Amino acid sequence: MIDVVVFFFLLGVLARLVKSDLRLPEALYETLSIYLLLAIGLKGGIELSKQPIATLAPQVLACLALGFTIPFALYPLLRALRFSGVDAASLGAHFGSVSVVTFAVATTALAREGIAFESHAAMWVAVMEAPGLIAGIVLASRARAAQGTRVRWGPLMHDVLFGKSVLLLLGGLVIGAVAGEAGTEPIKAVFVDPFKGVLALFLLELGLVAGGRLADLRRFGPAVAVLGLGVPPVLAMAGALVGLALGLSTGGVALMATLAASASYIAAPTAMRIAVPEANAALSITVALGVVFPFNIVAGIPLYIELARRLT
Amino acid sequence: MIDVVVFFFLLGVLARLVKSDLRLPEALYETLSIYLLLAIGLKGGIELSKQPIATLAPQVLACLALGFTIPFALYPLLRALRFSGVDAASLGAHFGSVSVVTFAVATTALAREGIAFESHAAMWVAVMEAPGLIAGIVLASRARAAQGTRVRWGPLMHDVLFGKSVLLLLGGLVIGAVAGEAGTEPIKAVFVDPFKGVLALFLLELGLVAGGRLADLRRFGPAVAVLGLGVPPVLAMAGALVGLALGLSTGGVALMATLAASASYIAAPTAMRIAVPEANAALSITVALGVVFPFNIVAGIPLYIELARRLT
Amino acid sequence: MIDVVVFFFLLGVLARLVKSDLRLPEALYETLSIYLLLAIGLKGGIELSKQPIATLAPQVLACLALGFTIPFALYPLLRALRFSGVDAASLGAHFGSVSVVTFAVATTALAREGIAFESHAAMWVAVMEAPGLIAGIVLASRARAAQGTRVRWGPLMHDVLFGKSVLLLLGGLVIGAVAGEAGTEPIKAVFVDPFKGVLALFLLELGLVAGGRLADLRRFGPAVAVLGLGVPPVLAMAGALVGLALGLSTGGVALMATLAASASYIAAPTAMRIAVPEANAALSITVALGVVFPFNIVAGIPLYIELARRLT
Amino acid sequence: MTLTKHPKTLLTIVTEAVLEGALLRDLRERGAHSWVVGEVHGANLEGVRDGDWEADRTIEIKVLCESEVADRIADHVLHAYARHYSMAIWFSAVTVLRPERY
Amino acid sequence: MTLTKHPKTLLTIVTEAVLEGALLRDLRERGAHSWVVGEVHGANLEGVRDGDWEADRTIEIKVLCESEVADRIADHVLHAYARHYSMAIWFSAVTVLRPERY
Amino acid sequence: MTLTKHPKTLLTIVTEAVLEGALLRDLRERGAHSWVVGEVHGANLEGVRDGDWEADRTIEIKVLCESEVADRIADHVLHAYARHYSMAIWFSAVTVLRPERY
Ligand SMILES: Nc1ncnc2c1ncn2[C@@H]1O[C@H](COP(=O)(O)O)[C@@H](O)[C@H]1O
Ligand SMILES: Nc1ncnc2c1ncn2[C@@H]1O[C@H](COP(=O)(O)O)[C@@H](O)[C@H]1O
Ligand SMILES: Nc1ncnc2c1ncn2[C@@H]1O[C@H](COP(=O)(O)O)[C@@H](O)[C@H]1O
Ligand code: NA
Ligand code: NA
Ligand code: NA
Repeated sequence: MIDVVVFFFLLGVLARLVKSDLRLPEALYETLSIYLLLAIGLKGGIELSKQPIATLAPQVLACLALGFTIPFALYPLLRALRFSGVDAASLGAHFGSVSVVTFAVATTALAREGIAFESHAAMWVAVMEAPGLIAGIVLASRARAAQGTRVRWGPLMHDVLFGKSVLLLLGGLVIGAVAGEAGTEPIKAVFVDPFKGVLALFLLELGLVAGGRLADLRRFGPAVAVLGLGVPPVLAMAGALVGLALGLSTGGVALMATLAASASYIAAPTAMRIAVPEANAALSITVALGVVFPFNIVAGIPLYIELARRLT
Repeated sequence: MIDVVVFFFLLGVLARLVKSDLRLPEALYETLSIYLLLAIGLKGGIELSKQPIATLAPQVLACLALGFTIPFALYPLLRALRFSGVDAASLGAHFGSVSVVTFAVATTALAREGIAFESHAAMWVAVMEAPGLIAGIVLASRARAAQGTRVRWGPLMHDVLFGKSVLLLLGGLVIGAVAGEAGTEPIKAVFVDPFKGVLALFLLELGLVAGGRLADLRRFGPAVAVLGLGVPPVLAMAGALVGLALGLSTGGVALMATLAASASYIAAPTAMRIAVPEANAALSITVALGVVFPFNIVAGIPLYIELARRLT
Repeated sequence: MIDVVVFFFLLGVLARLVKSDLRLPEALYETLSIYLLLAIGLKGGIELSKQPIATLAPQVLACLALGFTIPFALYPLLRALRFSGVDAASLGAHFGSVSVVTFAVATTALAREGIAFESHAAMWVAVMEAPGLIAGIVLASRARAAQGTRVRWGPLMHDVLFGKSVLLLLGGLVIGAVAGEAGTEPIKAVFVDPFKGVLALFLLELGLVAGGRLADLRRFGPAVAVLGLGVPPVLAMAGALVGLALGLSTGGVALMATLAASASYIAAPTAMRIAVPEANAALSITVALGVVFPFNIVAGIPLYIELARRLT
Repeated sequence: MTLTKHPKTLLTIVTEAVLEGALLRDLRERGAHSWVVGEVHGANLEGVRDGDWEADRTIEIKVLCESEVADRIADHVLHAYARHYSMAIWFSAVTVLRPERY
Repeated sequence: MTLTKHPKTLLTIVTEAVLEGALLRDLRERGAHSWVVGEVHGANLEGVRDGDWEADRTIEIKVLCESEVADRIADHVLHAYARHYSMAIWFSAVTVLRPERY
Repeated sequence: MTLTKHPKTLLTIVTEAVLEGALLRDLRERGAHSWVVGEVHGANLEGVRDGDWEADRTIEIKVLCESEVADRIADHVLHAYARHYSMAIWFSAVTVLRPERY
């Protein structure tokens, strides 16, 4: 049975397809996104306080490596699909980074099926946001080395590391860890109970945006569809294996698979627009939001959970 | 005892009358309106799943007919009150369509008094949004036939049927019906529990807008007051009789009376502005939001409930 | 142990210090502020209905007097610190008026420590908003008497008394008092349970704004730091004594101290910008929001509670 | 430094937001390649803004184009909508660097 | 096609939002029939926007009118507010089709 | 009443919001003292607005300055960004009352 939040996504897609005038105010979208990041961080942080640091270090390293490797692994494939060097780099960055909402949907799916997962998993999300972007920028600067354009790494690293996603996730994690279960009790009515309802609203908004991207799909031809539907399962498999190697629980393996398979549509587009302006922004966002995101939400996550079940 | 949400409306009116600088951000207003439509739809949908379709068909037909008839019935009266043809058509459309917030206030009033009503009533709202608008446009094109202006029905019908009100109500209904009680459980903390508090905030906003319209009241003269106070009870009686004929419960009859008596101030103004631009938009909105809405909220709904009690 | 909401404030400050791109949409800020005012008012109003009016009169008078006196008492001190006449008047007005969020943080701190306080305390806030502003304007017009600029008191008094803060606080109080415990029950899920979580979000926003003001601190030199850290404890002492004289509970004394020590950063800046445009607006806001507010939130409130404990 | 600049016309239309869809279609049909839309509000003596209400918002559309295109658009818009809709239209002479784009 | 156009002045005032009410009163008193207001923000080197703070928002008022009316308004506004408030004012020559309206 | 007015140039740049920080730095380095930024959106035939998406917002920057400063800025901006970013730039001749400020 499809999760109720997925229906909200489909409603948004439908609204766009029938050219309804429905749109969510930009301020609501921003608010929902701030809320989700903080809430995910807090939830993870509360559990983090109970964790010995030693068990976390290998996970952090593995997440960093996984995110950084994905763009390099995808690059030859993307070039083979006839994408230009910079486009291949940018697409790789989108896949290397992660989608927080996809992660959130996966956690609610796990909760619904009663599958436990590492409760500090939010930390993985925070750690996996940046490495893929950096790898993408490295690839892009190699691709255009001939042109002599230089990357200004300083401001770029700053924007990636102190961007709002990482900041709110880590901020929430630290607040949750320091304040603990008891300290965060009085704010649970805002940051815990409404989580899934807020996620539903956010998916409605993402449905509207993704629906708007479907029109672009035709423009970019079949390579985009192949890419968007073919790559996530492969990355999920890689993620699942990393999870296995780390000795994660079934839920943890499913989440690691989901993170690997998800493509960023918030941090990556902005970072690539600034660092790799020659790349086709519409192409990357169409893949990430118009194909990969819907695929993961509707079909991918159940698959990855099943995969994790079999592997663990 | 007046319901607490009504006090929020009065606070809004007061703020405008004393020329306070209080205003709600537009994004909040839009968010609240999206929320209410989805929440009403969801609540209705959950119950809809338990309903045999056969009992619904006559209700849908009756709602369509009621909404479509109201503008035609009011037209001669409005002409007699010396409104121009297009203004009479536009006013009729506002009365023929419905106000979702008035409906919401009526449901909370019924809940407070412990009067049961058909829990799929949200469907009636969704069905009654459009027919009155279509009737109004028909009347307007007859009124100006001499001028030879042609109505472009295609885009108009599209805008009415896929407008955000109908889309969110129906979307909520379908999601509620498909996901059912259990499936929607995790989003209740957002879409059910806060409903009345959100309604209070929305009424504060509507009080501000309605208060701003009071100044216009004088401009339009006594005909507007006569209209705004005289027509709703008559329409309520018609609605109640339709409800009786359908064999609805006491609460159902009260809701049908309320829907008939309510005037649209969201869908109708936009639709009329596009389809009947010669009509005086300020006139219709002053009637719908400056007179009919406050009357229904403060005095009408208790009356219609009493009416339903006596009739059933 | 620091209250969790304070961590959100610090996260906001940090985000600004590391130049993160995190910003809350303006509409969210406005929404949170409307919410807090209404919620504080409502909570106070519910209790107010249980109160004999006679006990309230002396409290109202004392609050009026306290707010009005503060600017006059601070004026010579500020002049001695070499602030110009109009700047001294404007700074005085900021201190004479109050910060609703500081009040809210104090109430949650009291609740956490299990210290009772007068539940109609919201009324004190509403009453203390305006007198300090009026005193500041009086002082400013005396300071510039030579220049012959005349104050237009009519519009000024209107803006202060019907400004959104006073209107929402008083509106909430009256609604709470009239509807009572039972009448407000159905809106508790919005106006009571999420209160502290919403406060946390608001503090995140205020942290961002306060963090942005820290850069200005250096510009204004050490006098500003002296002022912002030195004045609040002194005013707190004055407020505590007033509370004692009124025979308030321990919590009530702490709240009265907090109100006196807090500086307005919403009503005062706007009122001063209009009434005393020659005053340096950046100076006052830097003191109120960049120094006084963080000091009170982090260190002041625990101090004032301790003070109240010793005095009562 | 002096750049070579080319004269163009900037057409500004301030009108009701409900017209946005229709106007943009008209613009395109009459030769405008691109445009930019901003949200604004009128205001009355009391300082109360309009735009509080959904059906009551105001937009400002700007089109940078050839003078003839601007004329064609303005002429059409004036005849098609100005009678029944609030509307202010003005033309400004401006210069651009890449004339082939507008 | 060439339309008959009539010269008017477009007066633009960028200033603090707290002045909105007062300015619109002044405009009306000096002969402006209508105007349009937009919300904008200034920005500093760090790219940090002002306008984060309520008392710190910026508006842009545009009035299309006769040159004399624009002068009257600008002269008053400059003397009444420019000393203590942030303010930028400029005049543009524009043309319109319905000169009687402005 | 006729005021003494001084000619200046108003430079308008409509471009992607991600460039805001970089552009404002460039402006300042090339002699602009101040500027004003507004949020706008482009729109396509279906009336669907862009700007729905964070990486996809559009801003309008206006700088009132000396003609040479405007040229310097426009020249730089065109060469540094116009190849890869959406961008429209135009110059308007305007007049001001306090020429020393711009
Ligand atoms: N003289 C003017 N200057 C600037 N804006 C105007 C002027 N006249 C009208 N407008 C704007 O254009 C819109 C339509 O004007 P109207 O047709 O006069 O109702 C209104 O929203 C005004 O804000
Ligand atoms: N040269 C300029 N070009 C464009 N806008 C300006 C200029 N100077 C000032 N402004 C705007 O006008 C407002 C007041 O400017 P000021 O009086 O210089 O603080 C500020 O918010 C600026 O955004
Ligand atoms: N002719 C035009 N008139 C007004 N705005 C334009 C024009 N051309 C482009 N723009 C705006 O400038 C931005 C960049 O344009 P472009 O480089 O053509 O994608 C777009 O967001 C448009 O909204
Ligand atoms: Na990924
Ligand atoms: Na009706
Ligand atoms: Na104070």
